[in-house]
Amino acid sequence: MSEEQVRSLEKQFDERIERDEKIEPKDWMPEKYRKTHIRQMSQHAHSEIVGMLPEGNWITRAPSLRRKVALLAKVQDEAGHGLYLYSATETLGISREEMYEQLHTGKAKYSSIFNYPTVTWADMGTVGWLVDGAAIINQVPLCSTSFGPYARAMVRVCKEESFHQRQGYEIMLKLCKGTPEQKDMAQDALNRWWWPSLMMLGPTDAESVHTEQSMKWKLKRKSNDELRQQFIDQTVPQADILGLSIPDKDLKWNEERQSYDFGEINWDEFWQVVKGHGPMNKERIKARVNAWEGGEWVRDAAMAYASKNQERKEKQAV
Amino acid sequence: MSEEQVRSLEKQFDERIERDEKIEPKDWMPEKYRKTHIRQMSQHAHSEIVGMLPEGNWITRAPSLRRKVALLAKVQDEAGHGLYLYSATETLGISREEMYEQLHTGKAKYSSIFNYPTVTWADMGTVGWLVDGAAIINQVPLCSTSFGPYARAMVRVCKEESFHQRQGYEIMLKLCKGTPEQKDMAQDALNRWWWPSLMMLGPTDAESVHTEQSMKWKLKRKSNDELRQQFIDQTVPQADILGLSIPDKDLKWNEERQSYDFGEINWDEFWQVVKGHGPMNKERIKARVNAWEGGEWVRDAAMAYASKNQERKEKQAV
Amino acid sequence: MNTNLYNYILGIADNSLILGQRMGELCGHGPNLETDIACTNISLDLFGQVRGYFQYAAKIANDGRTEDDIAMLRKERDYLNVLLAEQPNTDFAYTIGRQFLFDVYHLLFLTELEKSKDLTLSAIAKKSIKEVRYHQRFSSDWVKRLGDGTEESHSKMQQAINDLWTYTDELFHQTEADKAMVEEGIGVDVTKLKKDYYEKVSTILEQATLEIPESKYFQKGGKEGIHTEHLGFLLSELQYMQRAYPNMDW
Amino acid sequence: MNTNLYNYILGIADNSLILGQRMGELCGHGPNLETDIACTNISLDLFGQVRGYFQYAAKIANDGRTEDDIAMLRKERDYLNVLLAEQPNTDFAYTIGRQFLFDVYHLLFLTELEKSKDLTLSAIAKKSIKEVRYHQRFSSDWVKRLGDGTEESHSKMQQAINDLWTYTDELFHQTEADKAMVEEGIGVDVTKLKKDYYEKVSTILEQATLEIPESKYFQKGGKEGIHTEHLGFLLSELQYMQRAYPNMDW
Repeated sequence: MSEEQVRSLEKQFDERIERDEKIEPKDWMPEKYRKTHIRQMSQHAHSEIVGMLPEGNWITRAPSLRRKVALLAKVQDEAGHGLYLYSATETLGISREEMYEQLHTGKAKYSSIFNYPTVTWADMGTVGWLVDGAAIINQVPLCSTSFGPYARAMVRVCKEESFHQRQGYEIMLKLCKGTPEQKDMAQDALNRWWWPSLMMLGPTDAESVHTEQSMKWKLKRKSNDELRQQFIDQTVPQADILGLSIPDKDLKWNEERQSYDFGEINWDEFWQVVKGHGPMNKERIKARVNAWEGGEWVRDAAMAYASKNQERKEKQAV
Repeated sequence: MSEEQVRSLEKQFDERIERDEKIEPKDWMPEKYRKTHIRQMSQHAHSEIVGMLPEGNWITRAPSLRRKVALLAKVQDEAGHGLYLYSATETLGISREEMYEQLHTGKAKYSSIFNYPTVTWADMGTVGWLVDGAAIINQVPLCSTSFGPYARAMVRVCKEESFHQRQGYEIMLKLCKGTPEQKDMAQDALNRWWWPSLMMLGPTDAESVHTEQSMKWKLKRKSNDELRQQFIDQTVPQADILGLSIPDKDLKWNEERQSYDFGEINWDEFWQVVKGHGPMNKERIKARVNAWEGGEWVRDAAMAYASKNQERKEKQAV
Repeated sequence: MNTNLYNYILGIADNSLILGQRMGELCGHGPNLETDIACTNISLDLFGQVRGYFQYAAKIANDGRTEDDIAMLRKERDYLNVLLAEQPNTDFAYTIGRQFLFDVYHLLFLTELEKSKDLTLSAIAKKSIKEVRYHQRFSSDWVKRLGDGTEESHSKMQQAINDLWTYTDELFHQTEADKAMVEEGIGVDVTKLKKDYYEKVSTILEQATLEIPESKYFQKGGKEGIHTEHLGFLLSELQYMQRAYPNMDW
Repeated sequence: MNTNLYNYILGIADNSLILGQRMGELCGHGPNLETDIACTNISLDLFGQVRGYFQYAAKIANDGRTEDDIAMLRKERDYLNVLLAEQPNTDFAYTIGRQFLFDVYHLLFLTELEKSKDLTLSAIAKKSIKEVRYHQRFSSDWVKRLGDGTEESHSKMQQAINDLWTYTDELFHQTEADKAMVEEGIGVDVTKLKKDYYEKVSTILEQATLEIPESKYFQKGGKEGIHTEHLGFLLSELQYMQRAYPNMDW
């Protein structure tokens, strides 16, 4: 293709996006669009899969049958999200195996929040309330992103996520209405998860790359700092209802901005975790690699069986 | 060697045993003596090692620090017994690896009592009280058996075993003086371990093989049934002190015999367990095989290191 | 309270409770995403059934205990599940084998329980049958895939079936509570399921190119609360929160 | 009560408690009989020390709690051991690596603690030093054997050291209780042990032909009761009996 032709295609492509038309897998797309989407969508899928681990950690120890059932259902949903996000990404010409390979070798990232340990039951509350809460803020705009399969996947994901968030908040409510010990547990979990949740919305705008291009492709509608502010403004009143204190002495309502001012985020910690040195990075990847490598013989068996079955059918057909 | 020479050696050998002299590893001995001792001593060593497992099962869950320390010490003693019983057996010209091989493939036996599960803490009491109790009855006569290394090992073993037995009995005492729940736990454990303990003293004399020869070699001083009667007569009054009932409706004092009559033993169960089909046979062997196979790389490393070190020393010496 | 009915319900519910707990352990660690989802789903179904049974048991006991108290605050000797249910997730072949050997029984059992005079049990059974039919399809399919897959998977699947086989006979033992409930037209006569069970299991194993174990020796005890050494560890996790934080709502 | 002293003792004792528990898990499963005995022995020594510390802590708390209550009835967030101690027995190289990285610290620490103004702590330290010297010899020897053994053992040992290294820095963090106790001449200033520690560790690693990890990133949190996900499971076993059968004598 001549350079001119490419430019013309690019122009049409940009216009389609401008008009809010969806890009579908078979449509022509710039290589950079494809790559960016593979990166972001697979990262998103990985986050769902790795995100199963911190919550999976409490399944066997859930304090009541009702909570156990809800937790199982939630983690199962996450696996489901992973599944259709991987499928959506595969439409861009990358296999699930390649994506796993990238995850296992550290080439692909996942949401760094999942590198924190879930140390008490209350963490099941904060993960739902804060982590899913921040995720929704990140994800709702993606329901109208330009790439069709991603947008459609996100519609489904967001619906379930908001259910999960309510479920997490309800765990917190119950704890906060419970014994002093339970309320302490809730406060302690908030103390540990608050700052990582703020970091979840990404580096400050000053340090954020890809933003402009992502805005154009509707992969992003607001800047990280805007999203973070939105999260804080939404979450602080929820904490008030719970009777919990946000662990930030600089947090206060700014009448003029009609928004909360808040303290300095420890970006060193953020980058340390992103670079693979958070409390649970190694464990998370190890768990995924162990599951994958330990399951190889199972997948091999399934393939062998399928091809034997195929042969049998073909023989019968002859 | 001529047949006549052999007969003469055998005669001298029998006379030495008759005179209560100890046979030492370097002494001439009949092949059958060697083989019988290898069989019995390695079986004894295996019993110590496999016997670590049912008690090891409760180390992480011992109810108090004092009990945890005592249990660790006890299991460590058993490992120690295994160690010097293996060493004593090695003097007869078999390697520890060969003995393990026999254990792992089911060629060598171990005391079948260890094929029952330890399901509650009270089992730590009954194992000490009954199982070590029965073991002592089996073993005390061995302190004066004819093969020197075995006899000397048994002196040490018996001393420690009787300490273990007291320790087990003390666990029972504490439970029986405790809450009704604790006393129930003790009674339940007695119910489960009583019959297997009686079986531990071996098949009835009618079905017992090797006995006559073993008597001559002082590997055995009393018949299984005599030992069993001794165990029962000694144990019933101990149960009375605990306030526990022996789970045998036919058990009663026989004034004439000055001994307890007791009910029918379920020998089908005994043979099922001996043949490898007890509740825990597979698990026990699996645990030993896993430890051994999983530890192969460690043992290889130790050997490699030792030979490197040896080479280094030799080089320095040059 | 009707002790026989109470114990009868516990016997049924504990199977689902303990097996559900075992399946829950795997969540996030399956050989691929699809099996991970399926195993979690089985766990979810089983715990759903458990809630139904224990809510009913709590009603019968009528002593202030809740479904959670009954599920999580008994002692190890008071759990009445069959030994099969508590066997560990040694590898995926064991997980599948355990599930398969239980599912076939479970479906036969529920099909009979649906006919119970006890309307609550009948209703739970009716709802559960649909779920368990899916479980059985899943586990049977995987027994076939692994049995008739590669050499390695065949040998692992055979090993698992051989080891787990010893726990199948217990499924058909009758406890005192069983007998009393059969008499009243409430319970299922499990002895009558045995023939169908081994036929169904054998058919699948044959399709999976696996040998049907011939052992005459079986283990039992779970129904009387005498378990393998695995159960205690499972319970220490299951009960942890209820034990460490007693009398609280969650 | 003297809260700082109480917390200070807990910080010391919890290390031995949790590490002792980990070593106890291995009992009967070692790579050979000699190491099995040695690991059990280390566990035994550590629990012996634990008893000394907790009996003293119980005396200071003076609120009716026993050594067992303190050892087994706290919540997960109240255990103050370093993260290193709770790391699992992934394989024998991890077990040895964890032991080695702790032993070197432990010996340096106890040598200083023996000089404490607090005579009880000094006495426990004195008694423990002999034991820990043996532990260090055992673990160092095995680090060398595995590091300088076969290719496989070298790679496993290196992997274990790399993974565990991240938990070493925490050993030298000071808590509030630490600082207060140092001030009073009771506690050990752990920051001063750091240099000797890394020198000693490096010497052994070099002898073991292992590379000294260069990571600048370390994990901490244990001393503030924020643990890895491993601890909760360890505690569910450790506490099981005390939780399930409260207020009983054993």
